Amino acid sequence: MFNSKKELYQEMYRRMNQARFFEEKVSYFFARGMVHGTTHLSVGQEASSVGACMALRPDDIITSTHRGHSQVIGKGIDINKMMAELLGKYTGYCKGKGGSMHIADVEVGNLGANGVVGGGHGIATGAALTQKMKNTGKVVLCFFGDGASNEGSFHEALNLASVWNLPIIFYCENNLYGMSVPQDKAMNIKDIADRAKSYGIKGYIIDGNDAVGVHEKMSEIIDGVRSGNGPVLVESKTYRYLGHSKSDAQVYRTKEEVNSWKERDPLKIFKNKMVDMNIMTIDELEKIERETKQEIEDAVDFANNSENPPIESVTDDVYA
Amino acid sequence: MFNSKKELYQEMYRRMNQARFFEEKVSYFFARGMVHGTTHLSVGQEASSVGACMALRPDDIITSTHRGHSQVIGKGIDINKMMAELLGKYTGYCKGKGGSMHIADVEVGNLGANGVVGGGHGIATGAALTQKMKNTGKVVLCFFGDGASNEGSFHEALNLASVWNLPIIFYCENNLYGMSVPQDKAMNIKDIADRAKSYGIKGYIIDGNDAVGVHEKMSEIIDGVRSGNGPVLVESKTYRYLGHSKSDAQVYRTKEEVNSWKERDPLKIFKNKMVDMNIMTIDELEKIERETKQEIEDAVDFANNSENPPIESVTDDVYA
Amino acid sequence: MEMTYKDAIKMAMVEEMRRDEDVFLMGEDVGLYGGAFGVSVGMFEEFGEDRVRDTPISEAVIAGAACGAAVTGMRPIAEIMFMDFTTIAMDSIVNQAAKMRYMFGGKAKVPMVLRTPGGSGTGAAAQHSQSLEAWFCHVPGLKVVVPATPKDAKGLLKAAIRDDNPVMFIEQKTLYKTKGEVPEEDDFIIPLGKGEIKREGKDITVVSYGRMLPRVLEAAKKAAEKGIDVEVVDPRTLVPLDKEMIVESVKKTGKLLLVNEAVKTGGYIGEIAAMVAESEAFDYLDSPIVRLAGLDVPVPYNPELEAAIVPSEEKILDTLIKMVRKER
Amino acid sequence: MEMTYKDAIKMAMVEEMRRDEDVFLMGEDVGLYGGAFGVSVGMFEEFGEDRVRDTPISEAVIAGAACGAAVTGMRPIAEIMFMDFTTIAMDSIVNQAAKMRYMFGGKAKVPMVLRTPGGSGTGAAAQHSQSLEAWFCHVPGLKVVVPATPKDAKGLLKAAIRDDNPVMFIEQKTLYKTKGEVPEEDDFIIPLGKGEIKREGKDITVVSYGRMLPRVLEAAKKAAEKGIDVEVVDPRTLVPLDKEMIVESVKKTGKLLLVNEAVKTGGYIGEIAAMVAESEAFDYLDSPIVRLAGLDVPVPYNPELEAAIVPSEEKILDTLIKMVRKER
Ligand SMILES: Cc1ncc(C[n+]2csc(CCOP(=O)(O)OP(=O)(O)O)c2C)c(N)n1
Ligand SMILES: Cc1ncc(C[n+]2csc(CCOP(=O)(O)OP(=O)(O)O)c2C)c(N)n1
Ligand SMILES: [Mg+2]
Ligand SMILES: [Mg+2]
Repeated sequence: MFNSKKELYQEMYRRMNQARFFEEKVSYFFARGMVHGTTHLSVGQEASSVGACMALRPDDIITSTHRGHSQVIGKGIDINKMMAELLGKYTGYCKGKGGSMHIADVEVGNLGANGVVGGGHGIATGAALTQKMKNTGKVVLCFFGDGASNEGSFHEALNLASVWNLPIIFYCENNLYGMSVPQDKAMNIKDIADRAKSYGIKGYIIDGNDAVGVHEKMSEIIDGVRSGNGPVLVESKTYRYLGHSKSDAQVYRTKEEVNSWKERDPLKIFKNKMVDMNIMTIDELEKIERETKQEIEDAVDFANNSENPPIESVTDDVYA
Repeated sequence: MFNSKKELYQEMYRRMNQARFFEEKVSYFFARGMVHGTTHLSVGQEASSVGACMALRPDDIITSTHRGHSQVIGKGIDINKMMAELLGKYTGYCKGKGGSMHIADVEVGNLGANGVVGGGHGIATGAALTQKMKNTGKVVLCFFGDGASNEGSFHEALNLASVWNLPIIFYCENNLYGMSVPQDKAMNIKDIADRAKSYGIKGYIIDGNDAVGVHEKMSEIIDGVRSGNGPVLVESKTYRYLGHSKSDAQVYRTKEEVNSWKERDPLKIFKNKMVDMNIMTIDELEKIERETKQEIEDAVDFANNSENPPIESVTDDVYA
Repeated sequence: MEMTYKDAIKMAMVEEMRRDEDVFLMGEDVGLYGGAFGVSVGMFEEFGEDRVRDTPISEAVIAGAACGAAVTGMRPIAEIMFMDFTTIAMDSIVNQAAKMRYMFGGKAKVPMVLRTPGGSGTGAAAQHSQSLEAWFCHVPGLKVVVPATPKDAKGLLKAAIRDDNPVMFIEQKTLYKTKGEVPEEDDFIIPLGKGEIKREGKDITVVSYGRMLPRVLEAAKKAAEKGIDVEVVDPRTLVPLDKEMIVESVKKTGKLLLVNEAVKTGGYIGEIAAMVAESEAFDYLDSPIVRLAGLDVPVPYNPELEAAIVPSEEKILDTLIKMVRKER
Repeated sequence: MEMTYKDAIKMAMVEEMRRDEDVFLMGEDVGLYGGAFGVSVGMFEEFGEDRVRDTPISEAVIAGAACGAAVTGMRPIAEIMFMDFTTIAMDSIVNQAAKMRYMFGGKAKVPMVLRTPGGSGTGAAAQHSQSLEAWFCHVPGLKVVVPATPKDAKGLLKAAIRDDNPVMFIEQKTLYKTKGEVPEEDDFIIPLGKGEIKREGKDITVVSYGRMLPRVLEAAKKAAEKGIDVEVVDPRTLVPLDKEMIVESVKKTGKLLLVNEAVKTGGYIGEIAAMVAESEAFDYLDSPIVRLAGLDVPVPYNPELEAAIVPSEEKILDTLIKMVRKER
């Protein structure tokens, strides 16, 4: 897909910035009541999501979550249609019917964000079954959170995927909290990757704030899955900077904790790495930042200039 | 509860025989179409169930399963009321409304068999929560099968019990099959006890055909749970001799396999041990056998002489 | 060809699996064992373990994986061993499969069938005997089918498998061994949403489906001996419902009796009653709409109690006579 | 004292927890965070983490453990954050809690309350906006409550907590911030199963509950200006249902309009329509029973679409006028 490491990393940085700017914009809209409903922002988790997705082939498949903006942008998405969906427009990915929690693009292998915590586990497993039965050579990347790993659906899906030896990566973005509940009040283990043992599959722990590392390790892991080694469980340790959703006073954590993570900001880490490794210059990187920022502004224009769905469309597409 | 080891083992043998004879009788009834519905017999698993239950205090709590006759007999039950329930009589434990799959005696801590595989996990966890909140010193023994350990409810319950540090023993009677499906087609691990790691609790493997061993090990484990060490997962390896339920041609296993397990029959093993250890004589043991056999015959009489529930009772007890 | 309801279901699956390699069967013990009720006996031998898949005891992922397989190009038939256990799969069915297409603005299709047997009468008590079709009928995005005859079972299951939507295909345990004539043609399809008048009559309309239908037909036969001419409508598909057929029948007869096995409160025949009561047929009704349904109790074990909770043939006959003779 | 619906719910919980130490609250983020909708804010501080328990994200065991705690002597209040997620807890609710007493021949009681908010109107789309009360009404052994005012919320929740049966207490998201007078007495209880005539009238009966009730009352007020005298009945408890109050009202007015938010097909107002159509009130009805309900679609995200799927005040008013003036 990419002719060089540099191209790859340029695109990676572009997507991480898209995600960051996209969400900053969405956050701004919500704060001003310009968008309806709620949203779950992944600021701070961009490396984890984008790094992992970019280790996929373009035709591989993902299932995403309620905190899915970085995930679907990582997979590669038309940011205009995504912004339009957030604003409930007819030009959006779901014609205004889905919103933030249901961004999907089935044709290119994005089986959708999910409003139900753990709701994607079964779907991803079934998608992996299709790949195996049709022998497509594709793999499925199933995103979920630390909190989701306590749902029964996690257990059933990992077990089934293992028994059937399906090409799927269960990818847990552990940001230490499920809404307000810290990991240690929701489970009695430190590493979610340890749960792999229950299914006789491999578990991996990765640093989710280091995009380069995520990408490298995930490329390796995905190769194994693609070659028929069966499912794996990957735990990507990361952190969300913002509240759980629109309205969250964050009484459950300290400013210090948040700030300590901000010091390990995934975009900063990546930028430094690129410069240190002599892959990109500061100028090149900043150019990407400017461009993506502009892309987001353009997306806002696109969305703003788009029509609302016609009221009659409300009864469309209940059935095929 | 018992003044001597001998008294204990006498009672243990009595209960194992009760279970065996009870089920042989039930099997006979079903084969002749004299009982309605279906049943799941635990012949071969008596040591596992009775040995574990007898390590409890009489006021401790159990949740039982669809294959629960040995479990509830192990806990100590009025065999007349149990037989009456199997025959759908008004004198039965559930007034004829429950049948084999719902034998319960809530007052003495038997929270009931369950027709839903995995249906007892949550109930047992809640029961353990009560003990903790009320500080009763009681523990809960939650029975389930190897197959049930693949239900989402298993995962959610063990996780919650662990996080809340509840006094509960999750006791998996692994008889190698979930209906027709052998363990290795239903999960990719050899020892279900390994799943304890997912919850940060201890997992134990015991030989479920050796009642003495089960009882000793469980006594130790239960002590720990009672003293506040939190939940544990115990895997009791055992085998069912008969088909899954009433009608099962058992195409999924060989006669040889069944026979090899019969060589390790829990009643035989126990009997030999008692003699070897000079605890009971053959005569004493055989006396127990005769007595329990008679008890079952008496229970059949009791049940046969009992009334059917009056038709009007059909609308009783929907609400308290 | 005469065959059982059970074999008609198998025939539909086998034909569709031969025709379309995207169709496959998954569920607990559906393989070598042939399914808890023996519906799929022999299919494992014909199609192998890739296309007749035993699952662990994990209802949530059975339905969830069916959904995921369907949206990526397969046409799964998933079996949930007893309808009571769909309770464990409700998120997968209701929040995922049923809504995916709509949530995604029409950009997905989910061609899956979820087969599951409902009903009491087998002595299996409260957790193995429910009739929960009303729940699924209340979920836009799902289609719901309850066949009452071997012929309908075959034709409707084939239609369900070929349908591009999630279809709840609700089988009736106590009908599995009943026999009837079944067309052998490979292309015999009964379109979803078309009811059938199982008996024509002019004095009263009875709408019923599933296990209760044979009882209703028996009662209608006996009523005929008493000079009462009963029309029996079997909607067969509950969603989409053949409203027109029901409304037209009621307009003709002026009387409506509804019979189903599910507990009365909140059952689907209540929906049908309400639909008629707000339709143009209202003005043709000359007496109250009567429902005969299961008692509002869990299913008891004792065989007499179990039998007592569902409408009996006598009770149906009695009600027909009273309604036509206008006794209340 | 004037307070919000939300605070009235909290008041009921706090009073009952002070009165009875067996009562406790458990659910996702109900502790320090105070619940997704802030219902329990401050309770953690008063009662501590033993009695206000945060759980992992595990709906099946939340309901299952509540059942187990209840049958062993506690009186748990379990919160499921959105009604949509009761789908994950259905086995615990339906097969276990609801049936335990009956299956055990009356030898158990399960005094638990399951609180969960239903309804659309918050922009949360298809998986966070459903109104699924009809499902629970179809399950013998459960009681089902949907309060529409702060006063009812307090009185009914206290009754639910003191009830010895599993009670589904369905809150209405969009009503959380509405205000009303609430009695402060500790022993203010509204018995389950008693409806309330929220407005007396003689021309037409409207039965409605929950979120739609305020709209119905507004529409009734406007109808009055046009000389139409509307009676509004709020059953408040759906199971057990105050049938008598509804039947009597219809006998008086001869017309029945039913309004709820849930999707129309299979909704609980269908049950009410069927109940009336088979009651003695049938003969008093001078026109079809009309239902205004949610469209048969999943809940869409776009705010205009979202608003369009539920009955509006205008639509209700319009329908009232048409029904009374006998236009069809
Ligand atoms: C089944 C279900 N339960 C509860 C919720 C409400 N909820 C939304 S996000 C969330 C926290 C999820 O935590 P985690 O899985 O760690 O993901 P994160 O939000 O941290 O990315 C909760 C409880 C839900 N959407 N679905
Ligand atoms: C939720 C659920 N799924 C399926 C069944 C049907 N069923 C009854 S017992 C059984 C096998 C259970 O296996 P296991 O847990 O190993 O217990 P065992 O029967 O071996 O004692 C199955 C599939 C059920 N009763 N409940
Ligand atoms: Mg998290
Ligand atoms: Mg087993």
